Amino acid sequence: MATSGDRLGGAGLALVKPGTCAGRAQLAMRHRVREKGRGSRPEAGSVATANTMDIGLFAQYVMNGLMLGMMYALVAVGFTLFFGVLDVIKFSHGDVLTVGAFTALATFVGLSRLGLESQWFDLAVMLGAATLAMALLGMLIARVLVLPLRGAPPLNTLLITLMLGTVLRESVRLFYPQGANPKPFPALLPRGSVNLGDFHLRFDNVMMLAAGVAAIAALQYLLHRTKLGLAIRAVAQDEETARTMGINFTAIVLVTFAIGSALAAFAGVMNGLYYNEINFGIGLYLGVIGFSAAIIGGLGSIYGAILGGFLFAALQTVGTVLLPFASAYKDVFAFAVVIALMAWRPTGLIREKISERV
Amino acid sequence: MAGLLRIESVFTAYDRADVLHGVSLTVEPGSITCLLGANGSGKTTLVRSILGLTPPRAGRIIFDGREITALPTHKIIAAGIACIPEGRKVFPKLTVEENLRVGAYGERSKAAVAARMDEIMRIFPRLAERRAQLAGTMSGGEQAMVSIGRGLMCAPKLLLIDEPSLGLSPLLVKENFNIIRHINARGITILLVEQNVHQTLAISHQGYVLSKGKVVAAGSPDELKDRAEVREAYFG
Amino acid sequence: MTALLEARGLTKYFGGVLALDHLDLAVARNEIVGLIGPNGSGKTTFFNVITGIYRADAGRAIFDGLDITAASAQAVYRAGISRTFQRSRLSLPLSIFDNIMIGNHKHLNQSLWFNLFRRDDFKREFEAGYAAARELVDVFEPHLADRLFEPVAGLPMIDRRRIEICRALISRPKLLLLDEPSAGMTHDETRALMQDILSVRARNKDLAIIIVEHEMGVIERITDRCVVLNFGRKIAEGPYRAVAEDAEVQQAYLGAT
Amino acid sequence: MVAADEKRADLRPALAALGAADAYLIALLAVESTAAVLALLIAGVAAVIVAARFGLVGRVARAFAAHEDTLGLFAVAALLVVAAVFHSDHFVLLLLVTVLLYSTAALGLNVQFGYAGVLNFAGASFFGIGAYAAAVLNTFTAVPHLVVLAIGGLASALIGCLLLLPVLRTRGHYAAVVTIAFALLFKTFLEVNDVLGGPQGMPVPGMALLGWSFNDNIEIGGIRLSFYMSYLVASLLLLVAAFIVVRRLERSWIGLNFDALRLDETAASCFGLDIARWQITAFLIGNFIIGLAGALFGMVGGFVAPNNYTFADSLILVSILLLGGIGNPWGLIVATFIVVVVPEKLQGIQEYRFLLYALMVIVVLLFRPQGLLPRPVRHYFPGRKP
Repeated sequence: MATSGDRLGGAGLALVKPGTCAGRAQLAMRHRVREKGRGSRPEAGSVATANTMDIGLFAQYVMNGLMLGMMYALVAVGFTLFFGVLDVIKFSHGDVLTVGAFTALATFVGLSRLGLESQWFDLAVMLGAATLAMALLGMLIARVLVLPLRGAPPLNTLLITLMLGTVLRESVRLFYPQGANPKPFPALLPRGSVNLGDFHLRFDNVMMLAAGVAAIAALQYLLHRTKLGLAIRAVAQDEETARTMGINFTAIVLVTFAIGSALAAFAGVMNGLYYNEINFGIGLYLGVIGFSAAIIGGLGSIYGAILGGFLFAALQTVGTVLLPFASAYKDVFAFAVVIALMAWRPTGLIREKISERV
Repeated sequence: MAGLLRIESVFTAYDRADVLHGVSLTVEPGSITCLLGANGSGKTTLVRSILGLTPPRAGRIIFDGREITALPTHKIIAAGIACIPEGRKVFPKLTVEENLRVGAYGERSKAAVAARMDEIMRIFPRLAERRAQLAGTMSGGEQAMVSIGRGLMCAPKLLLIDEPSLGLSPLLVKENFNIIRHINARGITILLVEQNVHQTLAISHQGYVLSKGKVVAAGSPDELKDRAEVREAYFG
Repeated sequence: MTALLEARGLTKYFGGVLALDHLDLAVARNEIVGLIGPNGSGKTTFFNVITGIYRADAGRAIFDGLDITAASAQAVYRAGISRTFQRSRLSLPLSIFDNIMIGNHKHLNQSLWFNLFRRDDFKREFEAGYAAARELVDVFEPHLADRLFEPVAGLPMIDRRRIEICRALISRPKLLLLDEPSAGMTHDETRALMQDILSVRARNKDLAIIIVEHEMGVIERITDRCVVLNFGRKIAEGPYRAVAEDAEVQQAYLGAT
Repeated sequence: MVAADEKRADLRPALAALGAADAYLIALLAVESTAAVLALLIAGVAAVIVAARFGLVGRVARAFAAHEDTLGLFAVAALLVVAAVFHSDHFVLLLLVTVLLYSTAALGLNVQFGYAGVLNFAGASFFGIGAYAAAVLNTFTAVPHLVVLAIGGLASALIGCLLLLPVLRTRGHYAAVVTIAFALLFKTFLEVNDVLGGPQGMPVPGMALLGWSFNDNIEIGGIRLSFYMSYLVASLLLLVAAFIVVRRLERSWIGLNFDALRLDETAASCFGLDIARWQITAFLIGNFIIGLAGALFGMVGGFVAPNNYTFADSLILVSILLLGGIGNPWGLIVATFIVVVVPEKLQGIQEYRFLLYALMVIVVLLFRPQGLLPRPVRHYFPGRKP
């Protein structure tokens, strides 16, 4: 998770030679804080140091991979929803996740101060506050930054939302109390586990996986069984015809952004519960992976996004297993496979039929 | 003249070039009014102007006594206009039933939607057989049925039909025109935009001929049938 | 070898839709052929198959003795076919001159060394290109001849369409494919445009043209022969007057009586 | 063509603008307090807006278009004046060197993205490849340092070849992912690879030319110059060379090919353009220039570390392009000044500078989506009479 602490900015100005010249320049420029990847995080590989591979260990890998994959998939689904209705990439998506996680944390702190310490109640309120707040934020972003730029080159939208991501990230770092430091996230789920040989099936992990599946199932239900979902799918397939059916295009776009952003908040809370820690950089990393996952799956396809998310997690896990002596290379491996996949299937694994009118 | 739809000297530009140069026409309630013209005469642009997809640069469009010129598309539809677009434009990855439901998007009553759905299925038994099929996998003729059915789902006062015969075989065209007449007989006013002159005039009450963005002839079908402008609009 | 372009049995499917149905079409050298038919009858698809944008599903196309059935768009252009597009496809931020020179690609030295370091030679080639472009613009749009370095985006649609024809002509093709060149023009503007096309051809005797056009007055005046398509099939062929009287053509356009 | 002659004659607005910019830059670099910096920044923005109101900006732009060579010389002189004023100030000179080399790298990116439309979100990675090449070669070999620079460029272009196939096959957002993945892969690779120093990076021995070490301070007639002055001159030469090459490229048939394929691939291929060939050309030339700048930057900094070549740094390069006005080399130099100098001068409110910087980019993109200096239409030989 090396990227987690990177900040936009700080350009190459830190490239000062230490020691060669101890001027005021050096002092000023080396002020840049270097956030390093946090070793305390349980990663897919950290459970295994043994050379032998037994069933229990294998199950552990699978479980960790599934957890990662679920988070990636939830983020990727957002990207693909936005792209579906508006053909744009909203790159601040990952940082919306961060803000969502911090909103949940702030809610928890607030509840504790009020003396409300029932864990299920806390969790429900936290989740509700985070998803609701992020849904509103998502709508605001769509209204103010994304919709007005419809006529501009796609790259402008990409860059403007990237910059917005920086604004969100920096705001968390600067304005959340001690936001620059990693924050402990409360462990609100039951901590017990069932031990099956080397494999510890943790209840909280199972519950989170189940919640993720439920969220995706709820999204599927919304998209395929409700009138709103019908409108979203119609807009995604043919915006203009959808409008001539009386669908308020702008409203549908806003609702879609709300849904996607709420899912990101959900993933953010899940991330906090899984690692018991959040920092202002988590969203950047998850956002980039979620975007890659949505792309390798094939933009615009929900199934593609889910497939892409789990595929990416699988690649990281396989990278850990295949490179036992250098599991640090797992991200190198995963991204190299992403690049290779793009060469093989330039429009993603689940192909949208694209035909150009000449 | 009252008219259900009145278009008053509309100018519409597309990419800095005027496509419509002051078009005026009236659609009487209960009628089938047709708009004839060769390719490129501006028919589709007029439909887009009415629907608010390409708002006019000048002129007024009045529907049911209310100006709709600058309204967003969904409000124009809500006012009681439905559209069967050129090329049918079914949603390819929605099922037949879902396509029809999108057509009734503005209708709040579930019972009304269900009733209309049943009615459409009666008109097009073929759609009833294929309720759950993805519309994109159907034949051109079946897609035409989906598109017409979808247009009827919101129980419009005015139905705009843009080139229903486009790309269809003569047999299907004939069938489609029968259906259009049938729809009209049930009290829905129709503005039929077509290039197929003879069959269109055969079912219309009133007609306009468009050429190079202007109305060059107007009148009853019998008057139009033998007018030189009609032939000229097509064969120069 | 009489025909310049000979297409035999060209067939193209889009999904289940038959866009071109065993189309036979021949164009002689220096001939102007009108390609007409209702919307969606396969005219533009024919252009796209010939110019290598789409690959034909069956059939063959021979151009000037060369089999271009499976040729790339680049190869088709090099063989001597150039075209305009139904929806104008100029590069709007670029100047008039730039747009026209894109059409002259095969006559320009593309070596990196030449372009970067032999600037004197480059200047000579540039001046020759400028003179040629100016000459063409002088025919089609004399009022723009001194304004070749203005961006195309600032021009009205009518001017853009004419620039597009200049772009297609600058490489001195043997066959020019015009896809609705007069769309969006008034009758007078259309007439003037056709006059210009004829005057270019009067100077360049080797130029054959296939023109897709809805305005039949144009077709009648400038074509030697017409081919009428419906549902991707050829339903009539001959001089305009004859095909316009043809019952099947009448029915395709006006519908059954 | 009276108007044209008038335009040709009038160099003065551009010279005045250069002079004003020079004075402004010196003032900005000289002031220390955050309040003064903020006041100067606001005054600068106001001055530009007022000048634009009165059509002065347009006249300057026209003068630059017609007299680029002359004004280019003046611009070089203006920069040397700034350098002379701060001749012993390491901080300012390093800042200027950074601007020059970032501008050079942005020029490379401009060829790829501004002209040919080939997305590259890994600019900083290719910059880093140049720097790491310099680090390895200067540490372990005796290759002459000028050759090292060239090898830095070549290494960057060569490693870029690994991405050619996916870059050529993908479009739009799909293409973005290829280079984003590469940027992340590259940084992670550096971090976990101990041979190249791991997360701590490795030192880069300074540049030496004909026995003269760039890392020594210079004494001329009793005046002591910062050692960064040598690097400044070298960076300036590199930027000027890159500028000339990129300009010539733009004003040639190849530049035309790039534009044609960026704007409409289908139309371009209908006029004989080999899309892949020109995309490869642009990608390789761009990476070469970026790598070249990176190699020199590595030597200037004396140190390379993975954290300096992150995805975030690549985004800075891209935002320089968009801020300056895609495709306009002058614009990107101006934008580099803003992007590099402003955050450094805002050390006083250092915590907030990235936030402010991001907000600034958003504001510019919302209200001036074409960038500060939009690219003018191409003139192959500026000033040539029609």
